[in-house]
Amino acid sequence: MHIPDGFLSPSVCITGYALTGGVTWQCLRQIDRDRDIQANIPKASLLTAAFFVASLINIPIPPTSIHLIFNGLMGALLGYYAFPAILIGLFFQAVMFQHGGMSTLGVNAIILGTPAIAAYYLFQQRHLLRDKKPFLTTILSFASGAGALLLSATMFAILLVTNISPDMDINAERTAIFISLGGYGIQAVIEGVFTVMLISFLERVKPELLNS
Amino acid sequence: MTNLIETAEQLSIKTKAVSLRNLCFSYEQERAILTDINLEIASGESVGLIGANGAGKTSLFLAVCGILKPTYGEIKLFERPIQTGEFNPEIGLVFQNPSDQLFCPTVRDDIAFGLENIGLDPEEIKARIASALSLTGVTHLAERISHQLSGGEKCMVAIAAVLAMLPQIVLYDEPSANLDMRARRRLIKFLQSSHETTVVSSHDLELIIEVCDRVVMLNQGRIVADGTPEEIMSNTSLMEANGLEVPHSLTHSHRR
Amino acid sequence: MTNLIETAEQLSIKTKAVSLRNLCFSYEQERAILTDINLEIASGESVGLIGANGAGKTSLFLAVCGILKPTYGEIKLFERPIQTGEFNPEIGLVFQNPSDQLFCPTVRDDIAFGLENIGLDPEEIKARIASALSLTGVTHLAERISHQLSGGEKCMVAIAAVLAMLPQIVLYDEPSANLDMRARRRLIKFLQSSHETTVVSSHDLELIIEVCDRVVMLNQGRIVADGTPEEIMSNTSLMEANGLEVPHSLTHSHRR
Amino acid sequence: MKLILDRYAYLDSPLHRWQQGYKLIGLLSLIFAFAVIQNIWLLPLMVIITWVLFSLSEIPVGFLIKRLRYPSWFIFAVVILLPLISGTTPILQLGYLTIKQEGSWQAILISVRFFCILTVSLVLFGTAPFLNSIKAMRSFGMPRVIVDMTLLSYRYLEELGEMLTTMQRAMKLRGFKARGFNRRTLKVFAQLTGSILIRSYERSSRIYQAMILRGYGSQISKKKQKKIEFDQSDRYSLRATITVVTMAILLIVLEAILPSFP
Ligand SMILES: Nc1ncnc2c1ncn2[C@@H]1O[C@H](COP(=O)(O)OP(=O)(O)OP(=O)(O)O)[C@@H](O)[C@H]1O
Ligand SMILES: Nc1ncnc2c1ncn2[C@@H]1O[C@H](COP(=O)(O)OP(=O)(O)OP(=O)(O)O)[C@@H](O)[C@H]1O
Ligand SMILES: [Mg+2]
Ligand SMILES: [Mg+2]
Repeated sequence: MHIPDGFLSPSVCITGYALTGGVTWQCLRQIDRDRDIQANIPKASLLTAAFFVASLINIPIPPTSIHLIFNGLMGALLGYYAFPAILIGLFFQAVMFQHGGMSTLGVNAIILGTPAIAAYYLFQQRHLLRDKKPFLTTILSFASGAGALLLSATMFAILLVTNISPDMDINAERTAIFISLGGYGIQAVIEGVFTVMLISFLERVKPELLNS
Repeated sequence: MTNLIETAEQLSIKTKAVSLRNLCFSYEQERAILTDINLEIASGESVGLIGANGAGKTSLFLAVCGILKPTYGEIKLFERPIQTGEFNPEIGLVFQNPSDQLFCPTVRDDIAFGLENIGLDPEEIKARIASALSLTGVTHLAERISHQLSGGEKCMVAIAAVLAMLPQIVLYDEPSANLDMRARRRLIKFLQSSHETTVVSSHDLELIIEVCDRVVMLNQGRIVADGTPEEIMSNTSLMEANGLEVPHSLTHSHRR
Repeated sequence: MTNLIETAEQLSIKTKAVSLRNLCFSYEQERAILTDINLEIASGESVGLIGANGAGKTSLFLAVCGILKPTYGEIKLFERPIQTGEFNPEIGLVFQNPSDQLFCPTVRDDIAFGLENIGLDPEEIKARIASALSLTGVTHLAERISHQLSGGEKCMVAIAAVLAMLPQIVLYDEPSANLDMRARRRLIKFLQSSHETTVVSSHDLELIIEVCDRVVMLNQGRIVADGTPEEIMSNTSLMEANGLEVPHSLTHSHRR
Repeated sequence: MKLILDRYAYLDSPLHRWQQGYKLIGLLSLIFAFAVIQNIWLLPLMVIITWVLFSLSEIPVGFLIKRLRYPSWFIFAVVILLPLISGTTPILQLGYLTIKQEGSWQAILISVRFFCILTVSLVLFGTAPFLNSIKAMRSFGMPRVIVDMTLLSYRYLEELGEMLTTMQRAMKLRGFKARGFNRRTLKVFAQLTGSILIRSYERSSRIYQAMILRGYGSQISKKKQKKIEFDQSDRYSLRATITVVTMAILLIVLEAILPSFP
């Protein structure tokens, strides 16, 4: 779900960079308030690297296989650090694997990063209830994982289809968006289920990782 | 199941458990990591593999297991060529760092992992877990979270997980690194009593002396010596030429 | 700068480099990890710290450096109480796994990291890097990428990064784990020639015998013995009671 | 995992001699100029500039092709549809399918832009050690937190990649094979990912301790911001940058004044 170079008009690319700058600045302000910023930078960096590596895992879905995006999960685990983490991850991907591109880095960061922040707010809600926590956590994990992906997919599809060609008619655009969202719907479910499984694993083995 | 294995064991008294012929390997085209390795290991033998860092011990193990594809030569286990990239049930590998091998929440899940992969039924799985745990002496850890175990405990659990698959050949890659003496002593006892064909790679030469009845020395991807532990390890010039030192237990008994 | 250190060194001939009084520590309220540790180390001494896995060696080191806050007791370095959670320039710690300590991309960046943090000017930084590299014998690695070094090289670079800060006390946490013999021998040579007050924790008792002139034995967070290496390590009953073994170099010379 | 990006970073070509900070300014502005282009007439010019830069860099063509292979699939999948669904002027009728003119031009435009930008990016990041690129970004006033995080995560990428490879090997050696897609497969992958996250997290706390012990976060280090200055004396890099930026501006101007085609 990375828009490659060459697809978007320069105004969209520049808007993407501007928005990314703004969101990053906001996140950094939040991070600066963090009491443990010194300790959290190594933690966020290592987890950024870990997520990058984990996104290389091939999940087989015959006849093909998919890579997971993990932006909801990153939001849930990293909070405000998730946005810079995603920005850095995208930069690595663009430079090392030619996924996405340098001109579209800003746009891609918005597509994947803002849903991560939304997932963070959502996942925080699990502190609402005292009891019935496991159930609530399951629901929220699923919603964070699947929701973030759907949100990203929607932005991705709309941006791509509306920008690709000035001569396409509205109906064709609408069809194209819905078709691609259908495909991403399946991935969203997988991503949601995966997030549930992973959060429950972490909760069992290393709960500290979730409470920060 | 058990019958089958016993037959295999009886058979294997005559058979070669591992036979490598002209094995060559390199990661990329560049530099050869393993060069023309010829090695035969009889069933039931216990072989130590020694050599400096980067000599190619781990790479050799991975090739024998079928993980790395040799660039040349052939690898046979019990006279059958191995299937590269596939699971070869005859052989098991205990990794250098046990954490690489433990990824399920509890010890029990971890041991069950391999058994579920080969599609055993729950009863059989339960029985195998119990016997692997008791064999390695860690029955009391069954319900613990693997990640939170101490180094020595992790090591024994990793071994249990491999043994539960009932391999006939087990490769141990530096099993005693980071163990304290008590855990190391337990490991030595365990290795001495185990019946499988074993190959142990280690920098801990004292451990090799206690566990193995044959030593193979590797240097820059070539076998440079092969013989009994005493013969090879007390040969000062050979050891030093290959970046090793004669272990204390041998220097003293020879000097005086 | 250099003058100051020399004065300190001259002074410290009489002073205690480390003094721990009634030190207690536990991670959470639960279990005590260190209990009532009393220890004095004179400046220039070289002390070995031994004990089974989980005895509390690493925790003790982290407490002495000011990373972990003791639950009770006091820690003084050169008669001054340390500042917990802050940087204490008198002391440096070489971690068990050098990769944890080489977090900058290249060797040079890594050694510069600490020097930049204490606000030295670029000229001084350059000079210190050069001298730390040559002291540890790894000048040729300066521009290499830390990740691509071999185990032994990483170990020496990690030491160089700590020494560049000119600590008067250096703690080494299992420096020889995972080294092959050649690298280990180089490390021993280096430790024998170093002038700082050193404390070495290790399971490698032969290394302790060669490097240290005093040994402190830890068991379940308590000091159970303190003396010369020969005295302590050849005491079979003491060693075995604490989960250790008499090293080969001592058994043989005593038995015969 | 091998991040072979830096493989040709140590050659000695005109592009390697160009200081990375200056090069970033120059080639990034060129990339943006390329993104601006809508006019078909300018495409040959774009290709020529790209080709000159690439051949000056002395990076082997095979390396470029290998790196183009994967993203090209995505481009291909999208672009192949454009002539069919976009535009009004039919140029060819193939049974039910009508190839339309506007869509076809659009497809060519997108593919060429994509190819040129990608090649220039490869030249930009392939002709210097990746570290220099990150460090150069610091000199553009990138926030400290971001630069620190980038450096630190870059440092551990390959180590964590090896961790993943080793763990996947261990799984395979115990008979794990992702046969089809089911609950168990997904759970195993979740546990694998979780284990990597936990191990990285624990590692980060040791790294943090090591950093504190070398004065990280102490009062002095907070005050002092390290800056890499541009080496003013490097006339060559300066000239190269001015040339390329001028080219970029020229392209944008041409785009604005040339009549559009068709
Ligand atoms: N994935 C890889 N890609 C390229 N080269 C590798 C890779 N893994 C190992 N090597 C190289 O192969 C050689 C042999 O490595 P190997 O790990 O087999 O040695 P070893 O004998 O197990 O060493 P150690 O005692 O340190 O475990 C080394 O020179 C190493 O640098
Ligand atoms: N972060 C932590 N939280 C809770 N307990 C811990 C933590 N780190 C260590 N411990 C516990 O503290 C005890 C002492 O650990 P420590 O690492 O100091 O031992 P050690 O002597 O260094 O052992 P080793 O030889 O394995 O390095 C152990 O029982 C360990 O389980
Ligand atoms: Mg190895
Ligand atoms: Mg320790």
